[in-house]
Amino acid sequence: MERYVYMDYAATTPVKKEVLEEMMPYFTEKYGNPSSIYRIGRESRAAIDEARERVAKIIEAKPKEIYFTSGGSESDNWAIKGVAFANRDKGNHIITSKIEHHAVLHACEYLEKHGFEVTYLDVDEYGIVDLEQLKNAITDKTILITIMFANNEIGTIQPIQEIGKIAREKGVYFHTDAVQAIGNVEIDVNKLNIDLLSMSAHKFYGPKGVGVLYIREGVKIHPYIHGGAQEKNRRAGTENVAGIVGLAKALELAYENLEEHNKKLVYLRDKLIKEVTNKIDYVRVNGHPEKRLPGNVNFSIEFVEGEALLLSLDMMGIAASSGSACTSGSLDPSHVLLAIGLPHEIAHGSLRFTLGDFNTEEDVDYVVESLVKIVERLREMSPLYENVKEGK
Amino acid sequence: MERYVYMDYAATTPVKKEVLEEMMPYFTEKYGNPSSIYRIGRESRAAIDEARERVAKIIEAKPKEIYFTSGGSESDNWAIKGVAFANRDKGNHIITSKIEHHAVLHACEYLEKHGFEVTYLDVDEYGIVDLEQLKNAITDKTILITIMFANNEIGTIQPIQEIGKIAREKGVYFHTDAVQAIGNVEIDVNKLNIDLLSMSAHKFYGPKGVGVLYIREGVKIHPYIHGGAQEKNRRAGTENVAGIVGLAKALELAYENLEEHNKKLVYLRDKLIKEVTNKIDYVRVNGHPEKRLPGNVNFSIEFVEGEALLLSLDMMGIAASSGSACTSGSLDPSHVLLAIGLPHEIAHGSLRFTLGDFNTEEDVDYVVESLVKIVERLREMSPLYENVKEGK
Amino acid sequence: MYSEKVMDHFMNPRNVGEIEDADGVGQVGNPKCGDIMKIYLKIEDGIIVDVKFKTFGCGSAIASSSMATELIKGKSIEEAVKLTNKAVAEALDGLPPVKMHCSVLAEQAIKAALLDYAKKNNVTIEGLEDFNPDEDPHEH
Amino acid sequence: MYSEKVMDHFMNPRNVGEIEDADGVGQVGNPKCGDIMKIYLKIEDGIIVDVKFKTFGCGSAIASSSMATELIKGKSIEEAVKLTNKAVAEALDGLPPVKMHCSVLAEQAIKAALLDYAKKNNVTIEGLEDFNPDEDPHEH
Ligand SMILES: Cc1ncc(COP(=O)(O)O)c(C=O)c1O
Ligand SMILES: Cc1ncc(COP(=O)(O)O)c(C=O)c1O
Repeated sequence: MERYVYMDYAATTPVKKEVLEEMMPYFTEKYGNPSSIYRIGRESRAAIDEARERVAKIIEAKPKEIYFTSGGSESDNWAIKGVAFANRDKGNHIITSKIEHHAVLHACEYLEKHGFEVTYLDVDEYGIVDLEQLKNAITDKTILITIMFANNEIGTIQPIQEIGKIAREKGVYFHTDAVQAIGNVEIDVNKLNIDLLSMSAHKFYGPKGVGVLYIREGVKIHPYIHGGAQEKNRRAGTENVAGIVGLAKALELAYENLEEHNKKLVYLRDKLIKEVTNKIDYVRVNGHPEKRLPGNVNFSIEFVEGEALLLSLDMMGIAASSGSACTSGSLDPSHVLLAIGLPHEIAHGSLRFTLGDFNTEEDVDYVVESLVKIVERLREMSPLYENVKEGK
Repeated sequence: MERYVYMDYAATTPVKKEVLEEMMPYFTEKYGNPSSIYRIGRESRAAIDEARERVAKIIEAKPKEIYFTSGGSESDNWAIKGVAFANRDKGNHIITSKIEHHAVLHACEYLEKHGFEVTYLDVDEYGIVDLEQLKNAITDKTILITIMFANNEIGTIQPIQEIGKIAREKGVYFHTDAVQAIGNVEIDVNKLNIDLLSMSAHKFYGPKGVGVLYIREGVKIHPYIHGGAQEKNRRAGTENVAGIVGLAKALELAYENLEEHNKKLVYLRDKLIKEVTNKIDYVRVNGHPEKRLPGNVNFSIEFVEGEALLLSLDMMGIAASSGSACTSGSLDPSHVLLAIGLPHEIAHGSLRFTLGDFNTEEDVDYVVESLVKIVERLREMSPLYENVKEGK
Repeated sequence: MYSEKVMDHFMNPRNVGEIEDADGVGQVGNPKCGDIMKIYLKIEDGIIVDVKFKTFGCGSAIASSSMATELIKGKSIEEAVKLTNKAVAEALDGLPPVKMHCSVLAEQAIKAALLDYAKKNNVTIEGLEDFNPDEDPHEH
Repeated sequence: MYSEKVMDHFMNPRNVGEIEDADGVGQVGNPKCGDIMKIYLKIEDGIIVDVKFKTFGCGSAIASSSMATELIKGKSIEEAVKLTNKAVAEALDGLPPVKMHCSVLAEQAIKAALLDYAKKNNVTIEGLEDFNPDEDPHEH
């Protein structure tokens, strides 16, 4: 394999060199337990405190509102279940959307089995939640609204400020899963009225297995992992010091270069969209035309199946992803694609490219060129395409 | 500071060079998401599967019984709450001991607020649970027995095989927090009748923030972190691939050299105990004389306070720990030391040294020499010692 | 994830295409489920002298179609009707558990084509009595 | 965790010891709580001419004792009785929140010693009216 083009940055990212460099000492020399009072313990504690400040600064939070977790899924679970159980006396109703990540949806489903009621808001064809429906859904039993900042599949960015405003006005906590947005969008938790926010380092060139839950001061929430007094008694477990330092560094780097990064990604993204839609017929672009993540491209390529596309791309050294049922082992294609109204058969042919910092214009050219050939080959095999050609 | 002697291996360990080397590629080149179907995704998946096999082999489990978590605390929380809620129809009674780690105790206390009943077994002066009391505590509502393999403070090793046998005979699940035992003791989950077992990599020269929950096939347990289909749908979240690979390598290294490692630690431990008790009066050794972890030494040094000891040791470049209230910010000294019957004033003067692979005989000499001076200095300041000298 | 055989048959599928004057044509699957297989048979004196397929589906669906056509090419109707999904999967050096239904689909597509042949020629083929081409292999 | 001042006063505590013929001795704290402070005062003409302490306790307890004795040495009784725990903590460049009770203990130990002096000499000291040496500083 000569060329390797990674275009699945929404799945995960490599750890940047500068990030790894900052992490390294914490594996070997600076290995002290942050709860220990001797020198190397205090050094670890200081590293975590500093990381907390660095993270807080980026989202305009206070350092004490930043809690380190094991990743986006834990942050989502903690936010949702932690708020739910801590506010049960106030109410048992939660509002979310149909296109959330499974970490949110399955946490909500779990709560439904434990006496909570959940409203799953619809989205329009671009994947944007209906603010009127949201307003109408709120009752005096509503304790939490959890709506993702940007969608992982179709890249659609929600009207977070408006959602935050509605939540604040009604006195309901607002959590947002910002796992895909962080590192791509400016986020000010105060301007946006966000009460809780999830992130995951491996989505922004940090290590896997470390994340953040931002919890606004005063929010009533239970701890989720009980035990030692770490994270101000709210999240037990010896801290992943190297990971936490890496997360902070990666986040800083992301926001140092945000404008440049976004300009480049938008350029490559739009080029990819333009060329693919020009050169391949029966292709549609999913998600919102403007309100979308800079690196996200989501196609539906009719008459071919997503996994077959991915395997073929892989053979040509291209890494991408699909919302096809076949890639997940389930029978149904992505709940997100179905929620925006795609028929099953079209959802099966979905193909997601997510661009990142290491992509080049040549990468895009190579992907376009390869994809044209692959689609041609697969459509030749496809009984559905044959029907179309014959006008059936 | 010329000399640095780390003797707090039970708090955490440095990552071994060989371990870090195996981890490194997974940060940068082999960064694929294990759920992705293209090459670098499959490589990550393969690395995790291999790690699972390596871990399973060491404790005589099946690979599919190994679940990776974010550490010991998550494993304990998952085991206890996951089994409790999944078996609520069968019963609501859990048995544990008074000397468990807080991750176990606080998880149990949380369950007490949610309709469960918990029996906290007493321990004898050496920290060993009373098997008769255990047998008598079991009712037809008992669904889980959770007793730690070895204690983190006093190093006492429980009669795990007998506990497992009792649990099996009564048809009750048996979880053991083996965070301190793993890497120091041979563990065969079948021989010992263990149904669930927690470990944490940073206690055996692996990285912080990654652990294992062993779940015997057939055990009814709920997932704890909901979301993606990782870990056979039982533990969501993008896997900490580097951490998981590091955990497996570290575990292998530990068991490759177990005998040698233990022989050395026992020698150093016994030397430390002998010299300190010879050279300092009014010292007692806590924990069991034989049934104890090879590297654990726990003293109570009368008339001085633990934190003052630690600070003084730190000034001489020695890292140790204490069960004194002052090191934890709470008012009460360690619940473990109180449970074995130490009076508060003696518990406050507790001092734990835990030896590890990088300690030498010179380290022990240096610690003894330093400790003698420190105790002398602190006792000179102590109004309690003055009373003793004067025979009050 | 996939064996080399599967990848080979996916990337270089044998017998792709149509047979204009096929003696039997069978189609199974459903675009909603993400897979459709269509098999064309040319049969002379009870022998499958040619076979072609078209498949919309994932890698293992295409590989299963390709392998299944290879396995029955040149064989008698009696042999072809006995082809099991297990045989297809085994010939591919195995399929992941979640993908076994693809081999079921291939078995059914062949049976559907044979049934079509039987109907057109007004014969009965032993082993097809209980076969229902509309059954959903995902339920297996 | 601790300021340099705290560490300095912990490692090199000033005024450690006893005064044989002390004019006032005060002891506060409880070994069960892990800290006891004992203060000895030598008072001449209403001036604290000498002060010594013995402390069983953590680093900040020892540092607080040392600092407190420094702060009252050479001062009048009136000044000494006004010494607050805040002043002790500030002089140490601050104490961690969970350790503030150590400075309270130091304040109380001095007050207890002054009270002892007052009782022995049958005088009253303004500012000690409400002082109860047995109050637990941990409750603060
Ligand atoms: C016995 C025991 N259980 C559980 C834990 C928790 O492990 P971790 O801090 O890795 O979450 C520890 C260590 O802190 C421990 O010693
Ligand atoms: C939107 C969103 N939320 C949550 C997650 C879960 O994050 P993690 O896999 O790090 O637990 C992801 C990524 O997988 C995501 O894209």
